[in-house]
Amino acid sequence: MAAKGWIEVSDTYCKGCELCISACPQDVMELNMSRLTPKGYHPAHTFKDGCTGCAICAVVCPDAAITVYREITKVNTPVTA
Amino acid sequence: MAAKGWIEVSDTYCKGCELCISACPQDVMELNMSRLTPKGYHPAHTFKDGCTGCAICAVVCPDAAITVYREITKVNTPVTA
Amino acid sequence: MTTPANNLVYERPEAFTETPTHYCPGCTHGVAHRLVAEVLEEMNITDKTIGVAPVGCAVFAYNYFDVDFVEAPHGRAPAMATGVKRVLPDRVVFTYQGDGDLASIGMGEIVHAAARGENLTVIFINNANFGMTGGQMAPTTLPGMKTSSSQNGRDVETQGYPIKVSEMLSTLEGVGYCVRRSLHDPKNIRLAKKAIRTAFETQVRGLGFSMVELLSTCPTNWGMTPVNSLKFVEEHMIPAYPLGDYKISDAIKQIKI
Amino acid sequence: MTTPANNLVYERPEAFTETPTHYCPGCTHGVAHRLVAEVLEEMNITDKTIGVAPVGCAVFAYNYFDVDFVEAPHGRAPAMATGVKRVLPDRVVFTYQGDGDLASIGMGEIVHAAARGENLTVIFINNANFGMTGGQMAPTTLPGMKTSSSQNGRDVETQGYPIKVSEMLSTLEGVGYCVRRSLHDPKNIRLAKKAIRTAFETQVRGLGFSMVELLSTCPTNWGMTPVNSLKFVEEHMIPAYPLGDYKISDAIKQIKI
Amino acid sequence: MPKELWKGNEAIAEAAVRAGLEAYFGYPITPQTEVLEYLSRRMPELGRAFVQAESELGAVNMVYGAACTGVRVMSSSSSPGVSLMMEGLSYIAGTEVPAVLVNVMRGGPGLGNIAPAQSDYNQAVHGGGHGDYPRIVLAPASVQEAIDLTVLSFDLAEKYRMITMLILDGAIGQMMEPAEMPEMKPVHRQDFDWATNATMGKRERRLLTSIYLNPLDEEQTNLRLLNRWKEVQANEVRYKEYFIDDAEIVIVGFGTAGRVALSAVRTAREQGIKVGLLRPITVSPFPTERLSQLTGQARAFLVTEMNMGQMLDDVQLTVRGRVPVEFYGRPGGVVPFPDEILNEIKRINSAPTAGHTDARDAWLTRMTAQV
Amino acid sequence: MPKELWKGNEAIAEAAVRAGLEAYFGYPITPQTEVLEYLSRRMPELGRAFVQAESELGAVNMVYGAACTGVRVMSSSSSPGVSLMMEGLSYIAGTEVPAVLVNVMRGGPGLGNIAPAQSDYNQAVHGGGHGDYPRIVLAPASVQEAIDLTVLSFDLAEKYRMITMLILDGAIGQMMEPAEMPEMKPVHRQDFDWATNATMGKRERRLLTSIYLNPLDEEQTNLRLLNRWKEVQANEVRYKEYFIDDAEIVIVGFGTAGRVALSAVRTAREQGIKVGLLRPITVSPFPTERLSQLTGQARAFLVTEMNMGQMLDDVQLTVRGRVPVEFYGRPGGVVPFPDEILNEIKRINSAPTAGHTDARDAWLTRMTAQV
Amino acid sequence: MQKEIIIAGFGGQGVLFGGQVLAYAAMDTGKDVTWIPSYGPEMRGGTANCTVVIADHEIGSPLVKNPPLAIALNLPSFDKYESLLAAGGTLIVNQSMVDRSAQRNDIHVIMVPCNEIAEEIGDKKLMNMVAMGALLSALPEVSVKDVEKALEGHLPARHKHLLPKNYEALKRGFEHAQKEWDKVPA
Amino acid sequence: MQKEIIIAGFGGQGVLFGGQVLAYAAMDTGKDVTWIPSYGPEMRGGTANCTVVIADHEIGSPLVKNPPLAIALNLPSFDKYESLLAAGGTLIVNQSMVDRSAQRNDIHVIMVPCNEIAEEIGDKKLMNMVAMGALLSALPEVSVKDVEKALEGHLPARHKHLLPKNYEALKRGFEHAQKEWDKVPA
Ligand SMILES: Cc1ncc(C[n+]2csc(CCOP(=O)(O)OP(=O)(O)O)c2C)c(N)n1
Ligand SMILES: Cc1ncc(C[n+]2csc(CCOP(=O)(O)OP(=O)(O)O)c2C)c(N)n1
Ligand code: SF4
Ligand code: SF4
Ligand code: SF4
Ligand code: SF4
Ligand code: SF4
Ligand code: SF4
Ligand SMILES: [Mg+2]
Ligand SMILES: [Mg+2]
Repeated sequence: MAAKGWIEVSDTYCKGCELCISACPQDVMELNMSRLTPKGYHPAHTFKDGCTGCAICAVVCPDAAITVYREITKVNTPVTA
Repeated sequence: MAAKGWIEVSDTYCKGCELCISACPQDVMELNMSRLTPKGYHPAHTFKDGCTGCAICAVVCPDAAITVYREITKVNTPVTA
Repeated sequence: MTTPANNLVYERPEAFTETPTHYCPGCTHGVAHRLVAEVLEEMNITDKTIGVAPVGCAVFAYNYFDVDFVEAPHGRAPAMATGVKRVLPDRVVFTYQGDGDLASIGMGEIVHAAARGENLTVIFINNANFGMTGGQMAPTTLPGMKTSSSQNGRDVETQGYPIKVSEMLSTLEGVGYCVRRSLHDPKNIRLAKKAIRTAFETQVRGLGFSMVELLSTCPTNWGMTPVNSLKFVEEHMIPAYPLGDYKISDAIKQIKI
Repeated sequence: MTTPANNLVYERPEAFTETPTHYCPGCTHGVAHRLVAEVLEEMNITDKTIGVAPVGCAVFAYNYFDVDFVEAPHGRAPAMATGVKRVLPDRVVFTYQGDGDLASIGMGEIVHAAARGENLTVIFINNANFGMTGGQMAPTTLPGMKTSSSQNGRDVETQGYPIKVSEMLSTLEGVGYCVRRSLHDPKNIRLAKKAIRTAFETQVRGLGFSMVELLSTCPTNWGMTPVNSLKFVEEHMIPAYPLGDYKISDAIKQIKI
Repeated sequence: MPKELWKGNEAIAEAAVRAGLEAYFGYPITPQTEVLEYLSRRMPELGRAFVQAESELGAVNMVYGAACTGVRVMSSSSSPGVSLMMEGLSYIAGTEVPAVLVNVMRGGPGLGNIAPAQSDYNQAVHGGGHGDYPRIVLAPASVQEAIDLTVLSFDLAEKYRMITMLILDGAIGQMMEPAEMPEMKPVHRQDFDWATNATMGKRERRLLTSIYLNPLDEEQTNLRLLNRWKEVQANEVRYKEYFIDDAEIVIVGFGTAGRVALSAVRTAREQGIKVGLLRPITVSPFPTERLSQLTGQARAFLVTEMNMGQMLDDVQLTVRGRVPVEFYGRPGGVVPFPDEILNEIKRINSAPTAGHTDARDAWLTRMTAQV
Repeated sequence: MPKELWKGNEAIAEAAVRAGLEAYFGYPITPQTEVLEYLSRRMPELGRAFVQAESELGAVNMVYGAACTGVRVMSSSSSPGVSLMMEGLSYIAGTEVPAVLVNVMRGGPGLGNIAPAQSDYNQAVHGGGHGDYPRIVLAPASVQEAIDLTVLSFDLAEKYRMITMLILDGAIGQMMEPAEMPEMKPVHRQDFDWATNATMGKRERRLLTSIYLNPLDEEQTNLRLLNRWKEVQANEVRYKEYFIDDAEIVIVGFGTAGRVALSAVRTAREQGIKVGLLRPITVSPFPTERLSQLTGQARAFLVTEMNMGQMLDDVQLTVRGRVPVEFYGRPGGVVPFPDEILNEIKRINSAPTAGHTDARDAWLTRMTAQV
Repeated sequence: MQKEIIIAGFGGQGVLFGGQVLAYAAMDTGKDVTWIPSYGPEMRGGTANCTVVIADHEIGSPLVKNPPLAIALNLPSFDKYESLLAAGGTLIVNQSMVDRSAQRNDIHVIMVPCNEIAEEIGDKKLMNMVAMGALLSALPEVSVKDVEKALEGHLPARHKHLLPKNYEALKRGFEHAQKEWDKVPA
Repeated sequence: MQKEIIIAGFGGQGVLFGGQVLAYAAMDTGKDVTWIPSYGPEMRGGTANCTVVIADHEIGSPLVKNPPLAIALNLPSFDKYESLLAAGGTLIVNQSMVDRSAQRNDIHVIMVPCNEIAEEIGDKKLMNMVAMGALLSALPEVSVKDVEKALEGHLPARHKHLLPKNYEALKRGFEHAQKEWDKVPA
């Protein structure tokens, strides 16, 4: 099963350019037409489940607006230095 | 027999740089140490026979100081256009 | 939503300030900025870096990086960077320049900084036009491309041919590292970042002049959506400006990142 | 000595004025001048030629050719020539520039004239120093070569590497013809003349930017006799600046001279 | 021709075309870019030369080259770009070829901003390039004037073989006003006896250069230029007066600062203050004579500029302490509003100044206190 | 230190080194080249930065970059080269970083010649780059003064965060005179609180820029610079006087023109003429106050320059018509001989002028008649 | 006579063109007029405005600090020009884009739901013409007819087919404003 | 006291260095002094000259139109400075390079066969020092000893071995000039 992830899109930075949306391999993103950022843009958000936390959206975001998280599946894996 | 030629070195232009002298394949040139041009240079001249009129001296002369002539051996050769 | 730190996959680099950029939505100037910030942070050189901003849309670059910055006259960033680096050789100095800045008015300065092998890193944004002044033709504008000063499309007969800057600079011995990358998709963005990293490593190791040319978009002046702009890069810019490594000196080839 | 005209093998070209040059004895600027004059005369274009003189030892070039001449600011001859040629496209316009003029201060102008494919002919005299101002280092000064501003020999680490101008400009699409020749012996002088001829033919036929780089001497500032200067060209300049055809567009390859 | 709404920058471009412009060389810079953009379309359409140069340095030298052939040629830029042209301008002046340059000034120094300013007055009129050389400098205050002066600038440049500069601020470049274009003149290439356009086998060769190795020759050239300048001073002074007849306070201001002052003058007149406006159109040659006359009539002058007092010196040089000269300036890209100037008028009107030695100092003190 | 014979250009170079010059960027041009050549050897020897730039444009921007780090940095050039630096100078001024620039002036305009001239006075003092910005300009008249003012220029530049220019003519650059060098100072990098030398993790980041998008901010910057200039005017005026105490005729001349005038003054004094010399050392700030005082004492001024009357305007601006001002200039690279100035002194002494409105006009008429 | 008008809104709302049409209308009826935009990079994605001055004499300043008339097409413009308007002046506000009412009571604030009206006409872009119509209710020197003629004369050919809708928008804006005026206590 | 001296000749004749030695000698004896060359491209293969001014006060002009003292090492310099010399002045002429005699009789012209004397000493290049010696006969403010010391102090180290010959050249020039002076009618 694919990893489960989630993202946060910052209202301060997002300009609704849609680059993340078109890049997301899981097609789980869209502009949130019901909200406006303080600058007046419709920000991106995930509108359905399926985010894998692959961070591709963050890689393409020109405004470093996205923070990506992933559920930790293996806990307590010892970290080798 | 090699063609017979001769050169004229202009006092107005010659600066005694010796480039012609070192280039002349017949080694017939030298600076004329007994003469000074109006600018104060010893000009080049041919000091002995043997000039073939090959014009190599003129090709290397930086001051376009040399005029080259060659004896015409075949006269009345019809010129084809 | 509680988010244990080790859940974090990606976050805004710390080398960035908190100022939102003034770039148009979707403009890949922002991507280039982010990559530079990530590299500075990863290499742990933020503290000793001095940036040189151009005149162009990136004129305010100095607002976004958490490093000292100076702002050069249009095209003169490489000269200004030379001045900085020569007196502070242990600092990391980079210029960030557009194609009008670097390839038009600043051609003399970039060629000579490269020829001198100045230990600088140049981030060169090729977006095929003068973005800031409203989209005039740049030396890198594609043949036939319409801009506000080539309104019927660039006519190479009267307006000249595009300059392939990376290819040109790579003829210079002082250049250690010179490559062209693109910002049009995630894969290429990752490659671009690696190149930027290598460029800064080149500088840190004193291996000469390094430059990364980045194919970038200008949705506003190209009159396209951001998404279509990326397609334009892929379909039209890359064929004209092939991606690749134009010069990597032997010493730099050894660098493992 | 009576000399029937048909005995004549060589005489001073008519495209020359009667003014003796101000060049130092043995300086091959004079040879380059003579070749240009011969070509103008042979092509019968003296009447419609306009020359653009540089700032450098050739600043007085305008005194020696029997053609209209203008005198450009240091390094700006290609821009000035562009101005002339664009309003008088049926005239023949050439610049005559030294390596300080063309490759140092004038780098921006030459690259862009070439990139635009301006229909101009550039005669580029590479004598590895700034002759006129007393022999300072030029971008073309050889590594290790002593000049008045590289008194311990050019140190490539701090003073940069020589720029190979022909190689560099040949990366530009607008360039039709770009070759390097030398003036150090009769054979090479003849080849140089042929190249100059081809360059002007390129212009006359509207085939784009043409440039002939000529390796030349500066006996005065090199501190050598004229004859030894030629040897220096052969032994040191040519290995650093290989003679050759760097770019000849297909259309130009067809030209038969 | 009927009036049309023209944007200042585009009006200048079209006016130049109609005056017979044969070649334009320029580089984009706000707030001038519309000149270049307009001509990038218009010139090729007419088969005339247009090149977007690699830089202002390239542009000015292309202008120089084309000017040597005797055609009508122009460039345009804004402050930082014009600074890059200084060497070229000095060469053009030294070579005595005619050329037209438009500077749509913006806030400075350095990169500054793109807002309207008049702070390149000194560069245009006094300093600028190296060496002594005169130049004609015209300062339009409206779109119509921009058109008319563009046409005039070519005539003057050719008549006196001299650089003619138009200095305007971004406001005039960007604004639209109703204006009348001159008729389209056919291009008429004059056969100047100095132009290097190739002998074509018909004449002796010509040289155009600014080098005079012998200082005595250079001195002669300098004097020749200055003598020619005297002619310009005698023949070409232009200015416009408003409400001057009975004015006791005379405002001197050019370009936008001048027209803003006009609004203030109107209001002041409504309030019964005898104030008038002298608006120099040629800032070089400066209307010295007229100003000198007014020194007999006015009891105070007020110089208004969008800088820190540049034309001010020229006014003071003329007035020579005979009447108080006051100054009001807004530097850095700020356009004064009429009420600010009105306040100055009132101040001067109600408390006549003792006549400080330095109007700039007094203004600076007031400004510094204020902001 | 004992006196040595120093060539002006080399003396400036060595003086800069001893004042702690950390970086030099320049481009060869006669008659300044010895500065560059000297430093090309000397700076690397000391482990300091030297770059022969690709051009003056490159050089001024390298200076700009180094100046931003807070080190002592300098460039030098001659007239055409300095014209190419105008954009950069305006940026440096707008960024308020200290930098020193030497202009060894030559005959102009254009390529002109390489003979000594003073025709870049206006460029240095008034016009030059775009925008309003003050700058300090020093004019040495001897090799010793060139040394002393070079050292001073770094101090002033740093104190006021301002461009300091030395303007001298080729004669002073090329001549040798006995002079004393200052002690070699160890390089002392000051820790300016504005310098962009990387945070090194110890402080907040810094920006240095000349952009002020909001005109009101730019205006504030302009006013700040002008207020700082007032301090310079109050503290830094320097001049030298000769035979002034009882002088009825006062010559005003700087640099070589000043020292040539001194010879003439000596001879005139021998002939019983009460003439003195005021030689401005800071031409910007100009010794306005002293000159104003002298207006009470002198019955005429004679301005001597190697140009067509540039400082003349500053003198006239100060004298404000209270006493006649006369002018004698030799432009184009001609250095006047003392007897020419002596003749002027005699002319003024014997037939006191009525005080023309324009001294330049009167001079031009005389010169034109003469040659 | 001299009247100054500022039109302000987002870039893309037709602010500059609206001002030009007004300028043309004034010019065509023989008046002197100036139109001046805010310009430069701050326009990028931000707000735009232009100032139109109409007079029957040579116009001095093309800029005005406290205009007697203004159109605010969005909230930031409403915020800015409500405070700058000259006392007694009239501010036309695009009610569709603001969520507050007027704060000053020494000026006339006319609220017009420009977007809604334009959408009713069938072209969202005509919102600027609706506002213009409303403005004319406070600018007797220029009539709706004058502006219609200006549109006819200066609309680019490819947009000529939109003329009727433009007229409609002007009319609807004017009428809406008239009604608002009627509500204003005399 | 102020004395001005011009030294002129071909480039390569040691004109500039000769002037510098004189300047050093004057400086080392506590006088004020200036030395100024002609400079620039016109030097290329052409003539060179320098002006030395010696005074016991701050020197004004470093250039002089009509010098009281001059050395002409070649014919063009003789031509030029014979006419420019101040009346009553002294011109030292390198007789070896001129083929005419003096034309003015209001100046003293001292002919010195500098080349021949230098060649006798064994170094053609010392020709300038021969002329310098001759000049000193007309410049009481600077003695031969002073110049000798200046040479010792300022000749580059690698040339120090030439000092004796330099002294010899100075002496021979001075003596030759003395003899010429004796011929001059009082
Ligand atoms: C000397 C000078 N010339 C022109 C300008 C105007 N100018 C500002 S940015 C720019 C072009 C920017 O284009 P580019 O470098 O490609 O950057 P982009 O905006 O496309 O990122 C120009 C011409 C200027 N500021 N200074
Ligand atoms: C703007 C400017 N900078 C510098 C100079 C001084 N200058 C004159 S010629 C020259 C260099 C000439 O070298 P090059 O072009 O190689 O010609 P060469 O004399 O060697 O033939 C320089 C630096 C100048 N005249 N103008
Ligand atoms: S890429 Fe970034 S800025 Fe663009 S829509 Fe997505 S989150 Fe917003
Ligand atoms: S992390 Fe990956 S899957 Fe999740 S939204 Fe971003 S691109 Fe889509
Ligand atoms: S023509 Fe040939 S053989 Fe005769 S002198 Fe010249 S080089 Fe020698
Ligand atoms: S090459 Fe020419 S200039 Fe040189 S010596 Fe021979 S003839 Fe004379
Ligand atoms: S104008 Fe173009 S390059 Fe500039 S910020 Fe906008 S999209 Fe980016
Ligand atoms: S200095 Fe050099 S390049 Fe110039 S003329 Fe002399 S030898 Fe030739
Ligand atoms: Mg770009
Ligand atoms: Mg060279």
